[in-house]
Amino acid sequence: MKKAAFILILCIGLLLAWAAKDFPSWGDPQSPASSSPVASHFIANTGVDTEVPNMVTAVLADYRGFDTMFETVVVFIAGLAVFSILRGGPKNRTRDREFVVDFEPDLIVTNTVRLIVPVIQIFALYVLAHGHVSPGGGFQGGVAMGASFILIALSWDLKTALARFPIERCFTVAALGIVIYAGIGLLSLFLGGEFLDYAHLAKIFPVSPEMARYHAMLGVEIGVGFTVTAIMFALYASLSTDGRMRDGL
Amino acid sequence: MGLELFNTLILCLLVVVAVLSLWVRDLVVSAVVFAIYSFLMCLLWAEMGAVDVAFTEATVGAGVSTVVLIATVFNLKRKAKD
Amino acid sequence: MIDTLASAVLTESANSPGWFLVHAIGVSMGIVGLIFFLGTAVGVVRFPDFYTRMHAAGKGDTLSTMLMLTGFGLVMMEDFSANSWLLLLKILGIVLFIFITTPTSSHALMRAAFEDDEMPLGEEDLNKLRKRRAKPKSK
Amino acid sequence: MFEDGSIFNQLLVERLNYFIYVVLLLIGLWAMIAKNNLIKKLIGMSIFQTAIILFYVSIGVKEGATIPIYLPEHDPHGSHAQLDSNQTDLLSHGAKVLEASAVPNYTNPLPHVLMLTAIVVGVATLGLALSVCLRIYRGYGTVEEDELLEKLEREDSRKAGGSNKRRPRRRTPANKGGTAGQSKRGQTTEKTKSDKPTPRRRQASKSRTKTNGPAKEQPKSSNKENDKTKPVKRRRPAKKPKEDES
Repeated sequence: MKKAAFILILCIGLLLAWAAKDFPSWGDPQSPASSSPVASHFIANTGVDTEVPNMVTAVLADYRGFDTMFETVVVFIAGLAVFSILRGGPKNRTRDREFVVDFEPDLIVTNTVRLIVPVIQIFALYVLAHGHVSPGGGFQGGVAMGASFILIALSWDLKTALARFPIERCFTVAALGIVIYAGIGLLSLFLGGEFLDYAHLAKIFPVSPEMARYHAMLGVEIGVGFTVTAIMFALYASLSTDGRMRDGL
Repeated sequence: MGLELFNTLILCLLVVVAVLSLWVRDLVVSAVVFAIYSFLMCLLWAEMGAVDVAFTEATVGAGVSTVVLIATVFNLKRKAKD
Repeated sequence: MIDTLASAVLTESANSPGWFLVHAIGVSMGIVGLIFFLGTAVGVVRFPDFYTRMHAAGKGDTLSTMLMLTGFGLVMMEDFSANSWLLLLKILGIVLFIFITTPTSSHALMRAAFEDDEMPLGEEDLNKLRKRRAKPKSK
Repeated sequence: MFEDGSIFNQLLVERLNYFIYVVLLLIGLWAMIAKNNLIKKLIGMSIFQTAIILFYVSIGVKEGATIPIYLPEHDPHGSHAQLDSNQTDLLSHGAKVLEASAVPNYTNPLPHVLMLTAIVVGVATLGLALSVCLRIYRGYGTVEEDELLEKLEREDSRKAGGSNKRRPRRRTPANKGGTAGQSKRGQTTEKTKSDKPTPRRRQASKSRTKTNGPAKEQPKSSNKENDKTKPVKRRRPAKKPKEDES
């Protein structure tokens, strides 16, 4: 088995290296991917269309908004699947754990966490809201926000973190994020445009169509942030307790 | 030239770390080495100009996925056979 | 390599001679931080047991990271405009964050080892270790 | 060896990113095929994924280009320029499309966008795969592939062929407990007493030998004789859990 795998991989490697010889050399501005009209259009027109300086955010939330919406749905469904896979099954689990965690929360660690968790959460909100002009956005801010709850669970106990953010509320918040995202898309659909065509939101808000796209992107990122926050914490809570939601790491 | 040297160094280190994370028998060590791998990837992308991807990798790859891996190994056997 | 670095700093700060001192302090802080970091790395490899290793890692890591970041902030200062001050403030925020979190993480690691009944090496263990290390050399 | 046009120059100097992408992809693929442990396979899957992301991001790099965020002089919104100095005319003049000569100054943002979502979806799928691993471990007690295949084969042969020994016997106590009703806990009848403890004792002994095997936990496993009732982990709840963030 291993020998067969090795030979197979050697063959694939030779093929791929042979193909890699024909790639454009590294950093070539005239390579097909870089000189394609789509990428050039994004670079040239993002500022005029949406007034967002960060092109990645603009392409992510506006031009390719449909893609991002269903990526968010994928994250949501994955979290839901992890929860429901681990929840059921035989009630008597005889397998013992390898690790025995046997001490109470440490004073120094809990006090430090008490100090830095608000900072982390404010930073996560900053990353989410400032993603238009600097690196960042819904995914990064959401993951940082979820990490703050994971930090609470690691330093105290899973019960403490679940008291703040119960697992049912996790999925409510995650679904709420998708509803926000799809709701903004549907709103622009009802206002006469197409789905996720934010420029038509200018008909009900007192801004120009470009600024309407700018602010709708912020709303969309907030939806993504909700979903990712909740799902990251739900992933951790499910996996660390084997679905029992107690006796966690 | 300086950046190219940096690039080359990180790329060579990436292969070493990837092999190491599969070589180690202890799964916790494997997860931690995988976090190092993710962090090197994050450096590489920051150097290539993909700042958003670097940020995402720093939060997701080096942060959450390590925690998730260790939380899973916590419920499994720690030693792997190979 | 240090020559090129110093010459780069010199040529850059020749345009604004008042900043030479600040840049020199920044670069020297960075170099001192790198030396401390080298000490950390050597200590982690060379020390015999977990506690001494964590001692090297925790102290050197905190100090060298703080020194390097502060030096970086000083080098990046170009004038007294709002942008420069903002950048310095952000870097000092990171320094403060590291100053709080790194000792805590090394404390948590130490405590986990202590709860796991990891014992520090005593005098006899060290002697044994020395003997075991000396043997292959004599052969 | 490294002169222009040779294969070494083409692969290892000019296209080192692509070469390393191939190497990482092969490492990941090899781990997915040949590694025995399922967690190792998943780490290999993640390496495979990052290799593909490396390929995509390497495509978008341009020599001498900056990150895909508008420089202040190109920024139509002017938020950066406003901080820099007090030129307010940037705000007043109308937005205009970036001219074609300035386009190569920026890295291609399209691969970044594709890969940014791929990373987050990657961690979600990694979590899903890990949960399946946990479920496998709960059912079969192992995540090693060869042991798993062995157990599956044994179960298949038992299910298909002759002696249906273990599964029915394991199931009968539960059925009897269900049908015989409430006498399960109070007075144990003769049948259940003879029938019931056997599987449970066997399971308990199996688990005990398994956990005491690694011999690292010898001091702690002394009180594991009655761990049916006690949870494995005893960690006191936090002192004041409510006061933290208020």
